[in-house]
Amino acid sequence: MGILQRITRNIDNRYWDPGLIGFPVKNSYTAGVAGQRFFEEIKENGRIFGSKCAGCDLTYVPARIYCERCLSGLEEKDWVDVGDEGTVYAYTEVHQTKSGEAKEKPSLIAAVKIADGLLIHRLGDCLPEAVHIGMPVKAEFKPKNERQGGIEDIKYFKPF
Amino acid sequence: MSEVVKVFGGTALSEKDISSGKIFLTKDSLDCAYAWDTGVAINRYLAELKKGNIIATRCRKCKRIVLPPRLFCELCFIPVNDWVYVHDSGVINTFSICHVHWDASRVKAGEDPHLPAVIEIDGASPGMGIMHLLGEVKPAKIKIGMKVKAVWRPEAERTGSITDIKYFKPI
Amino acid sequence: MNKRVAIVGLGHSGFGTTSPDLSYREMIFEAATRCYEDAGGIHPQSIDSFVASSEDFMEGISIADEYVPDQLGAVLKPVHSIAGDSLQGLASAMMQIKTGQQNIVAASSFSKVSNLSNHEHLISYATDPAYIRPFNENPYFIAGLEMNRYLHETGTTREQCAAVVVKNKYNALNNPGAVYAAKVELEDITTAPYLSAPLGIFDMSGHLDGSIVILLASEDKAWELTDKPIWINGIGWATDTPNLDSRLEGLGSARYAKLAAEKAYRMAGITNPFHEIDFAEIDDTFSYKELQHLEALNICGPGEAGQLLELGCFAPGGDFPVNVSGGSLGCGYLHEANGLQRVAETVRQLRKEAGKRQLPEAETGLAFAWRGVPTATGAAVVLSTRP
Amino acid sequence: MRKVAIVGAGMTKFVRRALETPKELSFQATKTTLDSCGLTLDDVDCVAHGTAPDAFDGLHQNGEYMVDGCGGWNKPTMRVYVGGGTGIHAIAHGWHHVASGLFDTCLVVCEEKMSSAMPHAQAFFLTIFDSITERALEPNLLWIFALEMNRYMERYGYSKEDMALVAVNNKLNGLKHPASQFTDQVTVEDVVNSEMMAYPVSRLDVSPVSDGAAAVLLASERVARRLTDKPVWIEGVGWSLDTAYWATRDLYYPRYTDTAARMAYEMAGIREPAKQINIAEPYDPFDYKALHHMEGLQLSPRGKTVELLRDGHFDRDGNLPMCPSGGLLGVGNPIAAAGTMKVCELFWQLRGEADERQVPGNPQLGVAQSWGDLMQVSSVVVVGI
Repeated sequence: MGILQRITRNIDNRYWDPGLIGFPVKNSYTAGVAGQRFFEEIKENGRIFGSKCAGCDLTYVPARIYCERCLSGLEEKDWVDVGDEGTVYAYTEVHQTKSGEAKEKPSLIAAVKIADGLLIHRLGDCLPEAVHIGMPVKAEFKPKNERQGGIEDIKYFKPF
Repeated sequence: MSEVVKVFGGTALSEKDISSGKIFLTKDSLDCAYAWDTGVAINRYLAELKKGNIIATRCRKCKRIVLPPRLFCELCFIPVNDWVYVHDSGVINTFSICHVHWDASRVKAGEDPHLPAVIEIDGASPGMGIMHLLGEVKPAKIKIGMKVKAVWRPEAERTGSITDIKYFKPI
Repeated sequence: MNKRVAIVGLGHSGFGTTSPDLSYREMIFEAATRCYEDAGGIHPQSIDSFVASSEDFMEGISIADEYVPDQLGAVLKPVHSIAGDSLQGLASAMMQIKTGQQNIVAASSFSKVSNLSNHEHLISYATDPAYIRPFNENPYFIAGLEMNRYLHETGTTREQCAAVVVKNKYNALNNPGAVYAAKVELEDITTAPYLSAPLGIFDMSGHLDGSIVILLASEDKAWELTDKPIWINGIGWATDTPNLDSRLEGLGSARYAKLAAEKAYRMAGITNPFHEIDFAEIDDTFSYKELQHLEALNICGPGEAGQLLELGCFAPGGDFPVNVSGGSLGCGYLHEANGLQRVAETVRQLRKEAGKRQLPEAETGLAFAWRGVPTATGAAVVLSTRP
Repeated sequence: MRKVAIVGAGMTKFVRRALETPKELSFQATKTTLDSCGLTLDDVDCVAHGTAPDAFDGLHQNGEYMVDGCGGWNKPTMRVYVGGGTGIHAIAHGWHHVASGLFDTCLVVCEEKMSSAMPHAQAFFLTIFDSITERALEPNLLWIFALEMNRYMERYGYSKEDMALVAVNNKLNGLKHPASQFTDQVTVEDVVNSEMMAYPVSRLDVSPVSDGAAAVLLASERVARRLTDKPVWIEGVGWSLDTAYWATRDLYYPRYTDTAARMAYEMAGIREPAKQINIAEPYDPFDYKALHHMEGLQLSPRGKTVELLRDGHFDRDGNLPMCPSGGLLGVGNPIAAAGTMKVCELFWQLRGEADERQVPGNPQLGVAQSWGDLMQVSSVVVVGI
């Protein structure tokens, strides 16, 4: 044994609760050079953009400012409108909340393949039983006046 | 440098970029709550503070009396089991007069500044300090080397915490 | 290659779902004491360097590195932290010895996850703030997506995944330190509520508190410290893309595991791991991960792991025993200490110190760890009784 | 011991608030580094990266998040961490990768984006203190530095004006750095009269919060000789972590810097550092810290450092130029990136590529040092040509 004493009675147990200022971490994130423009296109024009690395022949969705495989910079000329349609690449029905409790109504989350990218988003207007890998889906945008410049400007993807 | 590195990345944003709402921001906070196991040594340290005592441990090999108490000597690397009461007085090793709160907000005019100090506790080995606050003293009068004594909260208000000592005041 | 490196000491402490009787410092001191005694009673002053593996928020300390030295006996010594799985920490320790600057290095890691109230929020903070977090979902949905894709790509079934849980929890019954040991049936797992379908709540390993310290030494020092050194013959670690949006290839297969293992095998001179390695302790944070990892580690072909499991190939008496200790599903998940947990169990088998679960033929073993969602980083190590 | 060289270096501008995400900042520094030595990602064997507290970037497992920007796709990647000391320690960490014989080339990338912290990066520092015995006092980061600075000044009878001179010098050097976030020169009076934060620390004694990234590429001797005729060799690395019970140490002298420096000097075969070393880049998040560290680095006799400073000993054209880059005070302090920036500076200085900032006299040997945790850790790297 490494140490000579132990706590042996529950009544002696003590944990320290740091109270209100326990772990005060709050952040405000920019979307980045690519994200700023990507969300602007969704917000203003309802268009989804990818960026294409000619060398690797890959179109990233969402668009980026660099290719992760070869680290080439992807510039304005490399941005491509990839349309608002894709296919379900993988999906899951989430039964627990972020706090680990059972949800009243499970939510459907999918990785939607558009060009060479996977947009992670909700599925809507469809029954969980009907979802399958390879299912064509289309982005349902929020009305323009409700868009704020973020991934949630797309309401969900729905089958078509 | 100029021959090979000509361009430096990094797009600086101004306060106006942010306040105008032109830049999209996502906000989030980490909703993690913690309940730390105090363990044997700190458990006893806190329990003794509640009684109005400061307790330390002594290593049988190097004879150091250390604060906060621990169940092992980090230098000799052996278990420690010799508990020693030390005094609630000591000497200021160093201090500061701090005009900002923990969250970086400014101490307002009329409010007292925070007076943190490292206090070498009497009865512990030389140099064995703890961080605490000073009180009942004009900031300009604080000196390194000054003798100080703990001012305890009334017994009924103590919870078994380092804050059971309100602060140290000069004697 | 420079010097050969061996594991010469091993110690642990804790290993409970909670550990209120000790602070994390006291727990690590206990593990370190055991480790140093295991290496012939070495004093930490004689250890050249120390590596800890931790990640800030787990302990609720913003610079967790600060609190490493004292309980390891490492005050004013070279100490650094690897913000990664502890198997990467082990690799860092090994590299230090191979440079020739150090001869004896300790690697440590611990988990006090019981002190954290809502682990999911923390995992969520590891996901992309702009593209993932706004959905405000339980972050284990990523495991749900992976499992869905894995089953689709390989034809592996839900039941085969559940069989991993049944096997590992049963194996754990022979491991006195395994708190999630149980004798369960497939139905117990498959009929349990979903966490994120197809992933059920029992497909995920439970949290564990504990601390592990492992001591490494160069060849000449190793023989001074122990008469049963376990040699690190190959080590490798790798990261697939961290971006979910470009993880097309990696979503259904554990590419990080493939890359890490290739490196480790190459260093160890292994060309046919199934035949040249006797057993493995590999990451089973989620049930499907054990199967996915076996395929990526080239123990079997894509889509074969589930069937081989059903044939008993990975059972303690099978051709290639996997997670005889019970794995994370049977022992509990130690977070960043997971890798050292896998290494410790492999070392015990190789030293023939595994008690009731001792395998008769254990000369070369494989340990593999993954960092969990949302990461795509894994590390593999080939350990052997022969250098 | 296998010889390892720095063959390329790059960084971003250090700015108050960047539009870029942490990955994008990492990408910009990494790409610049690769371009500077004409390599592509295919030439890179592994990535050793660093970033300081996760809280600033606001990402748990931040090393995983940013790693594609560091060139880590499908490569061995490992994030090292010693708090504020990470930026220089990452060089030692990268050295382990190459000197061990496991890899021939290693990208070392450090990044920090402090601006995402709300309401202010300072608030997160509450959580670096002991969870139970210190945090209840509601401390902030300035406390410990103020306590250390006060102790140091008291011990040797230094004044606030003495300390301010470091801020003035470094900021003056920094004006010549193209990546610096400052444009204004300051005087000793400006520093001394700036807003009092925590006596004796005033606002201008402190380096600012910044966003940025910096990177270097390490290569084994064989690869380095092929790539460049001006490799900068890593001659020595050392690091040391002192006890977490910080109030039990006397803060006037940085023991951790002392032990780390001796370890690095021993490896480099340096017996008389103050005579042999031509450029020093000590860690200077606060002005007093540069002097404190010069003593720990054995580059200045204890208690005589201000005298030497006033004599111009540490000026760019002095005997031992100190922080010719401008340091954290003069360029900016994106924590981990700031340390790596110092090594980039030595790389450029020793190759004679530092433009306006160039130290005269063909410097041969430089030392960079960083510091972090609870005033507790130092990492030291000695480089030479």
